[in-house]
Amino acid sequence: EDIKLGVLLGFTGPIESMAVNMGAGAELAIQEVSESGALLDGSTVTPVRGDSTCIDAAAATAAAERLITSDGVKGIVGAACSGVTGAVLQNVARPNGMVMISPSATSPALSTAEDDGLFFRTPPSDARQGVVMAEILNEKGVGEVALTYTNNDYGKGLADSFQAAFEGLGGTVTIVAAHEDDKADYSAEVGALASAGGEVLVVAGYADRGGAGIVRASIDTGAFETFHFPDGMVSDATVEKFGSEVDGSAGQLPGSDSPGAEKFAEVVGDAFDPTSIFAGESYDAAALIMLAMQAAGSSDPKVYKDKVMDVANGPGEPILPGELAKGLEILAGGGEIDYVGATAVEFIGGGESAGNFREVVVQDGKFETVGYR
Amino acid sequence: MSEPFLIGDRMSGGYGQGPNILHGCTIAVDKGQIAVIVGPNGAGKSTAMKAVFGMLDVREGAVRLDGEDITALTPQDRVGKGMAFVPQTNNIFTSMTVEENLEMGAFLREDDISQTMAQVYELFPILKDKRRQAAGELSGGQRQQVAVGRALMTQPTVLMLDEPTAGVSPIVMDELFDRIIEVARTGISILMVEQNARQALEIADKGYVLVQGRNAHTGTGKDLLEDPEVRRTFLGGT
Amino acid sequence: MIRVENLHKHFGGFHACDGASIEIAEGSITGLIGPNGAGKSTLFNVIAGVLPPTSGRVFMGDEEITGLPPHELFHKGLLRTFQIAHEFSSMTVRENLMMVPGGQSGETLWNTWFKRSLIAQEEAALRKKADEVLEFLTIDHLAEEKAGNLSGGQKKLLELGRTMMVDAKIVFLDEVGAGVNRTLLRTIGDAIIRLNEERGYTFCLIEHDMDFIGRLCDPVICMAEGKVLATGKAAEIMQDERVIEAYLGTGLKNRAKAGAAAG
Amino acid sequence: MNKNLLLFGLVALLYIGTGVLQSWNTALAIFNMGLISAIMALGVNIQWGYAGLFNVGIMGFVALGGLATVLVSMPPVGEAWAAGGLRMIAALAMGGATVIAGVLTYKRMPKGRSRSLAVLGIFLVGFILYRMLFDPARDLIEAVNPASTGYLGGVGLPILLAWPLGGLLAAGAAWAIGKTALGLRSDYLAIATLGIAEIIIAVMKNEDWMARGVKNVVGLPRPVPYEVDLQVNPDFVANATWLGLDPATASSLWVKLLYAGLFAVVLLVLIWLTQMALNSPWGRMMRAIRDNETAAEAMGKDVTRRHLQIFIIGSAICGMAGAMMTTLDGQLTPGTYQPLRFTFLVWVMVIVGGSGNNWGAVLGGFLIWWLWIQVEPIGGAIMGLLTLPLPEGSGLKSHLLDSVQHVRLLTMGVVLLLVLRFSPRGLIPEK
Amino acid sequence: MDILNAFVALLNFVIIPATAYGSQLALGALGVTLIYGILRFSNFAHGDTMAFGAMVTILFTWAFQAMGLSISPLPTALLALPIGIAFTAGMMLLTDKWVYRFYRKQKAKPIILVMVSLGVMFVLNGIVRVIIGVDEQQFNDGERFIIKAGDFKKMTGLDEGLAFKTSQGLTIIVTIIAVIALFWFLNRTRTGKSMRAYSDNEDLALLSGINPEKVVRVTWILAAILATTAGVLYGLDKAFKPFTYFQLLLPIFASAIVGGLGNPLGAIAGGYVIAFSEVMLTYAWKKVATYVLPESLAPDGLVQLLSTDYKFAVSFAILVIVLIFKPTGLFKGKSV
Ligand SMILES: Nc1ncnc2c1ncn2[C@@H]1O[C@H](COP(=O)(O)OP(=O)(O)OP(=O)(O)O)[C@@H](O)[C@H]1O
Ligand SMILES: Nc1ncnc2c1ncn2[C@@H]1O[C@H](COP(=O)(O)OP(=O)(O)OP(=O)(O)O)[C@@H](O)[C@H]1O
Ligand SMILES: [Mg+2]
Ligand SMILES: [Mg+2]
Repeated sequence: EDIKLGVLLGFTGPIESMAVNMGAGAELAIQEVSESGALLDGSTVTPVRGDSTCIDAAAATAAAERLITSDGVKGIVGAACSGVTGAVLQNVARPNGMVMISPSATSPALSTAEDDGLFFRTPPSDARQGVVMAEILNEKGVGEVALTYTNNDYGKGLADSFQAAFEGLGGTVTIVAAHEDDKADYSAEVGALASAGGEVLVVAGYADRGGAGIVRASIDTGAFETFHFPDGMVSDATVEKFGSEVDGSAGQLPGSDSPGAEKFAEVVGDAFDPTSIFAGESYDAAALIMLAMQAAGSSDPKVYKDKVMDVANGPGEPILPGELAKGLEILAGGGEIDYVGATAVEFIGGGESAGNFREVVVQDGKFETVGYR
Repeated sequence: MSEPFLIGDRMSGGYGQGPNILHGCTIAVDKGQIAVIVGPNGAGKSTAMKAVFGMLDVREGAVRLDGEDITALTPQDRVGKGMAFVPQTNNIFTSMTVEENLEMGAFLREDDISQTMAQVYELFPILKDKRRQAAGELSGGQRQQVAVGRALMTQPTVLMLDEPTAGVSPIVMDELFDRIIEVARTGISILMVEQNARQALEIADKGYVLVQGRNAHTGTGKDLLEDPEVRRTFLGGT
Repeated sequence: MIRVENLHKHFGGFHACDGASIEIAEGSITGLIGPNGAGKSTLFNVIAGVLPPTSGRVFMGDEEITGLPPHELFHKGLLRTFQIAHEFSSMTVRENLMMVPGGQSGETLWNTWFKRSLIAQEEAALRKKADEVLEFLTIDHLAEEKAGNLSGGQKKLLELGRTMMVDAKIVFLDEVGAGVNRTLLRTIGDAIIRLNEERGYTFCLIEHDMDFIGRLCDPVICMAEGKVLATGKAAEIMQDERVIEAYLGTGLKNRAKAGAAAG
Repeated sequence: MNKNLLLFGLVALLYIGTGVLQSWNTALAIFNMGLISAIMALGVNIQWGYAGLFNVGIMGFVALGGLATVLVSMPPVGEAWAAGGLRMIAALAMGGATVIAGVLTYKRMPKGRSRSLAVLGIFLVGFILYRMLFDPARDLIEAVNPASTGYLGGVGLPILLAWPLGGLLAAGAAWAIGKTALGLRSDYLAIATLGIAEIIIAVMKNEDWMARGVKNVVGLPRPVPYEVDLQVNPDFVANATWLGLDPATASSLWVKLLYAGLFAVVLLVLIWLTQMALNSPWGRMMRAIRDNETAAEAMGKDVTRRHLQIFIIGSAICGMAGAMMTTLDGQLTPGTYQPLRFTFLVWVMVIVGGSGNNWGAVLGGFLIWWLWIQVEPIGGAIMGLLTLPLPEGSGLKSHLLDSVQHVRLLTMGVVLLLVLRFSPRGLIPEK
Repeated sequence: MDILNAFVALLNFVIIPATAYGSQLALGALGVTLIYGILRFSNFAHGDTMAFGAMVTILFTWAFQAMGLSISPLPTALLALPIGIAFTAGMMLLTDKWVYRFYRKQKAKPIILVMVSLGVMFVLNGIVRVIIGVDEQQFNDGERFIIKAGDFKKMTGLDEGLAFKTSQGLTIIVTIIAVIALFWFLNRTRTGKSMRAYSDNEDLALLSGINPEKVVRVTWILAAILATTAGVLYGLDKAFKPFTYFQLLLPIFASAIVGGLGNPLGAIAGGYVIAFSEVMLTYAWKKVATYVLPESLAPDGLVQLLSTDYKFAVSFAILVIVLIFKPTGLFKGKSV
């Protein structure tokens, strides 16, 4: 059988630069499985890309509609961006009984969306990260921060939960300033942030979009020297751009002390940047779909949807990136696996990632892991 | 008799794909002479002028300048050959100043234009006062003066004017006619359409009456003025 | 009928109208002459509500109409034509005329949906009227032509035609004659006189053709440099030294003409 | 007319082809948005084609329509109302009163410095008072379970009511905008409307208390049944099997058909209304105004009022289409409102279809929307063909194939240029 | 001292960034305004033309960097700029030949040309992304700062730093030169006047012997120069990313229009209006107020008129207000 998998990401539009590596990540997993020949008696898997545009719900639903009803995909990696993900889920996936595993839709609102057990996501909800971030800063003894967030569901959700948690711990948020991504200039935001002041600037944005613009302008004008980066900012793009200029800054991103991330980097080689945001999540999303198929012995989404949780969580043999063939074989033999993957996937109720976080600091222009929580 | 300096010979043509407006009409002017075209509204006077200037497809007939067939030339090329034209409408650059309008008239001239400019200002003193003003802000008659001035700046060999005196006051009109005679005396051919037909025919060496795209009457200015039928039907006389 | 009191209109530092006061008597055909740039069109535009005056007041009857927008003036019976023709160029000549009358029931959206037959009736009447006007102006063969394709003079005729579509009280004509064939102009002159006598229209017209002015107008107002220079009967005005100096000139032809018209 | 029928036939073929070659579900999904696009195009055509108003703020009106669906159909959030609802209403009333007082003062007082000062003072004091009431109310409301509510909710009425109300909301906004900005012409009006649309979006994105802002409102009620419900309905399943369809496909086809029916009714009614209006003295008057405002004004037509009228009607239609679209999406996502997609694409529809002609606009809506969706596979196919001669595994080939998504917009551009090349006045030009 | 600190803070966070940003907008708006002024349509492809020009320049900058060419302390990109301009000009002339000329001959309405430029925008958009990708690209080198914030503090002993970047300085200087040059060119030179004449009344321009094709060519070349320069300077100051260049289109148009379309001086005024209104109206005046006011009066809150969420809304609101009082922009622009 030739199984088709939809890769529905924002290839054009605002997150087009992130989507490149996300697509590559998902397709890497697909290729790995396909080449192993271990899936469902030697089935091959082919990716079919669809453009979710990130912002145009109608275009995204149309693309999803095409993937499912015309290309006949058996599962969808996607969508990217919580807004269109919700629309695709309600208008296409649920009616057609299609499994969707999103590698990047982190909005807390999706936790409660009705999904008939079809929707999963590999990154944790932003609500959780906000709490973790507050704890990290609090433990470092930071009492006063300025906060800027990218004005979308990700940024806003994260900012909300962080502010609540941080203030709950006795900290002060001097200012909460939204920024729009990909705009021409961020002087206004930096001006306001600088005026409000704070020991650290928390940048809940993206490394190659508005977040970077804010950091750049902050450093240049001397407004802030230390930053705190949530997952959207912890990527090679940040250190490439700022190097040791942001030494001493810290951050966290989903991840656990499992060797998954390292292994993922190894598997990727230099095909693309393995640390770029949501690339690992995309790999995991694709892998999970195929593993669940194997576990259910069927590529029918209505059947294998119930197996996604099983393969993602223990008990069983931990499976790292590059070991998908091994996982498939164990499953074929009736064994159990605990998929760890690039991002230490662990699903909790509602089909979303439990949220293990890796804490990092910037040293000598590089992100160094300092712990996990 | 040798051929006139400029002749639109048995021209037929119309706008775009539309029907013919001109039906074999002939218009000519000799060196240093003044030819005047008169006729009812919509007769095709302006169309004939445009045909001579190449702004219209001449489907039959030919336009010849100094013996050379220029039917196929673009208006630009005709400007290069020393022809100048003042259209009936849209005949100034409204967003440019009066002085710039005049300068654009002399666009192709390489020599010093200040003297000609001075002459134009002398002819139309009001323009001198308004030379830094945008031409679009002028009164109707003043615009007309700018348009004629612009054409004079060209120092052409043939000057074509479509109703140059429409809307100008009597005093200026007299000046203008005087000036046209003067210009003609320097050897420039003048072809003009006029509704102030009596004055115009008085100074004309040659007159054409066009009706429905055809030559209805042709003769010297005097002949036409004296022709009672022409007087009654076209010149508003009684 | 119309009274303009001490009107000033300044463009930047330039005083296009500089304290002009005129009066147009009901039932008259008043002529307005003056050199180019005297401020005649500006005066018209202020009266017609196109330009706001810098200062001064305009009355229609006893009612002050200073600064009223043109469409309100239209409904008060004040119509005007433009010196530079303002036709609706992408519409046919007939449509140009048919759109003029105000208060057509078909101009209300509701009626266009639910009162089709009423509209059809009105349209038929309008069409007839428009065709009569076109015939009068000798451009009936152009009824279906796009107005933008008319010749310069034909556009002028169309301008005039529009004023004939409704019952006006006062009509301002800004150089209807410029570019119009003199024979036709005579006919237009006759029409103006007829409208004046039969329908009681008041006219105010700007013209540079002294024959025309002399034949139609009484009184004649001469403006210069934004002020009224002289007022009086056509013949008097044309003999007035100041008018001759500023406007008519001493060119033989005009002298002769002015004399002929006066005589 | 024959040529026009042919064109409609060709576009119909595009959709049918999609149905046959891809799937009927895809075709219908595109068709439904095509219907909505056609309505939007109709709204824009009224403004531009009839009156020459260059409105580039369509996005804002569409978004307002979307907002209406939330306000109409979502259940009220009791806790949030209890927390700060009344206070919020007081704040809004305060804001409204300030604006009215300011405008009235401006109109009543004679021109001069004292007027400027008075107006400025009123706005300043009003703004401070407003913020004093508003800020705490907002904080209270937004604090109520921010991850899933944090807003006041709607009034819980059937969502179909949101369509006319969306139109009304857009009409109200258009009235306010028209009153201030319609004095502007051409590109100046364009940028003003564009700016106002951005302001509307900014408000919708940032005022979480109203409709959750960028956090989106999901799970809007529907006017049609849910597919999953149909799939478990034995009658429906029986009917589907009788037709030889599997229940999942049948259910989503059926739902789409129901939507299509609803949308088509709206579109047809609108077409009838607009056609009647256009072919009447009203339409003639609008054309005259578009042609030459000065002359129309001198002929007794109240240009300002007519412009306002048409601006409101066109915007209301766009607002209605926006409400329909949000209903179809099932969620309000303020982040999706981008000028390129919601303003310029609609403009492309109108111009390619033929401005000034309602049928043209409708045709443009269907055609361009189909393209917008289908350029993705088309672009991919083209790229595949182009790279065919390149050696397998060459760097250039893989680079090009990786960039295939960007060929989407490129294809769109090329097709747009081609269509405009062969019918520069639009496919069905104005007569 | 406190006054000085307040002033420096204001300078550092408001005046310098806004001036630089305003200049960037102005430079872009100049191109838009030029095309509008001469060819009479709003060119939506301008943002992507900037991206195209910047892309070519970047590719050559990288080549030069690899070859070791440099003009330190100035960025190498300046060396590659002429090449970028040449390519862009060539591209635009070709576009004109293949696309725009047809509609010009037809005397198509401006709105058609606007839609056509939208089509060109899509195509350029695709080309740029296919060639250089969608990622952000860095290509600046040379000395980044004229004054660094830290150095300034040390030098003056003030609490507040002042930073002035080379790219900011370059942008401001280039913009001023460009505006003056363009203004002079259009109003004083023969070619410039013929271009204005052409835009005013095409038929009459023909009658004056002006060659329309030449006018159009010159216009596109000038637009290419402006677009490429604007694109490169913006990229040097911030970073190059195709999507951002598309987003730039909006503020650029806003600048050109609020200044008055077709007028170079308007473009620069518009750029500053937009930039300053964005930066000033959402600025939190707390810091400045704390310096200036006596301690007892120092504010608790941020003293911010509106939060930065409303940055664009505010700048657009300003724009609308300006237009209400000056319906064709600050400098009496054209309108078709
Ligand atoms: N918008 C404007 N800006 C500046 N000056 C203007 C403007 N409009 C008119 N003027 C000036 O006002 C003066 C009066 O113009 P107006 O059009 O009223 O003259 P007119 O008496 O009608 O002349 P004509 O007989 O030539 O039509 C002219 O000198 C003209 O240059
Ligand atoms: N651009 C055009 N397209 C189509 N027909 C036109 C166009 N311009 C003029 N015509 C028609 O051609 C005929 C002759 O027009 P033309 O302008 O030559 O008249 P004219 O003799 O100059 O009249 P006038 O004295 O009124 O200026 C008219 O019937 C007019 O309707
Ligand atoms: Mg003529
Ligand atoms: Mg006048």
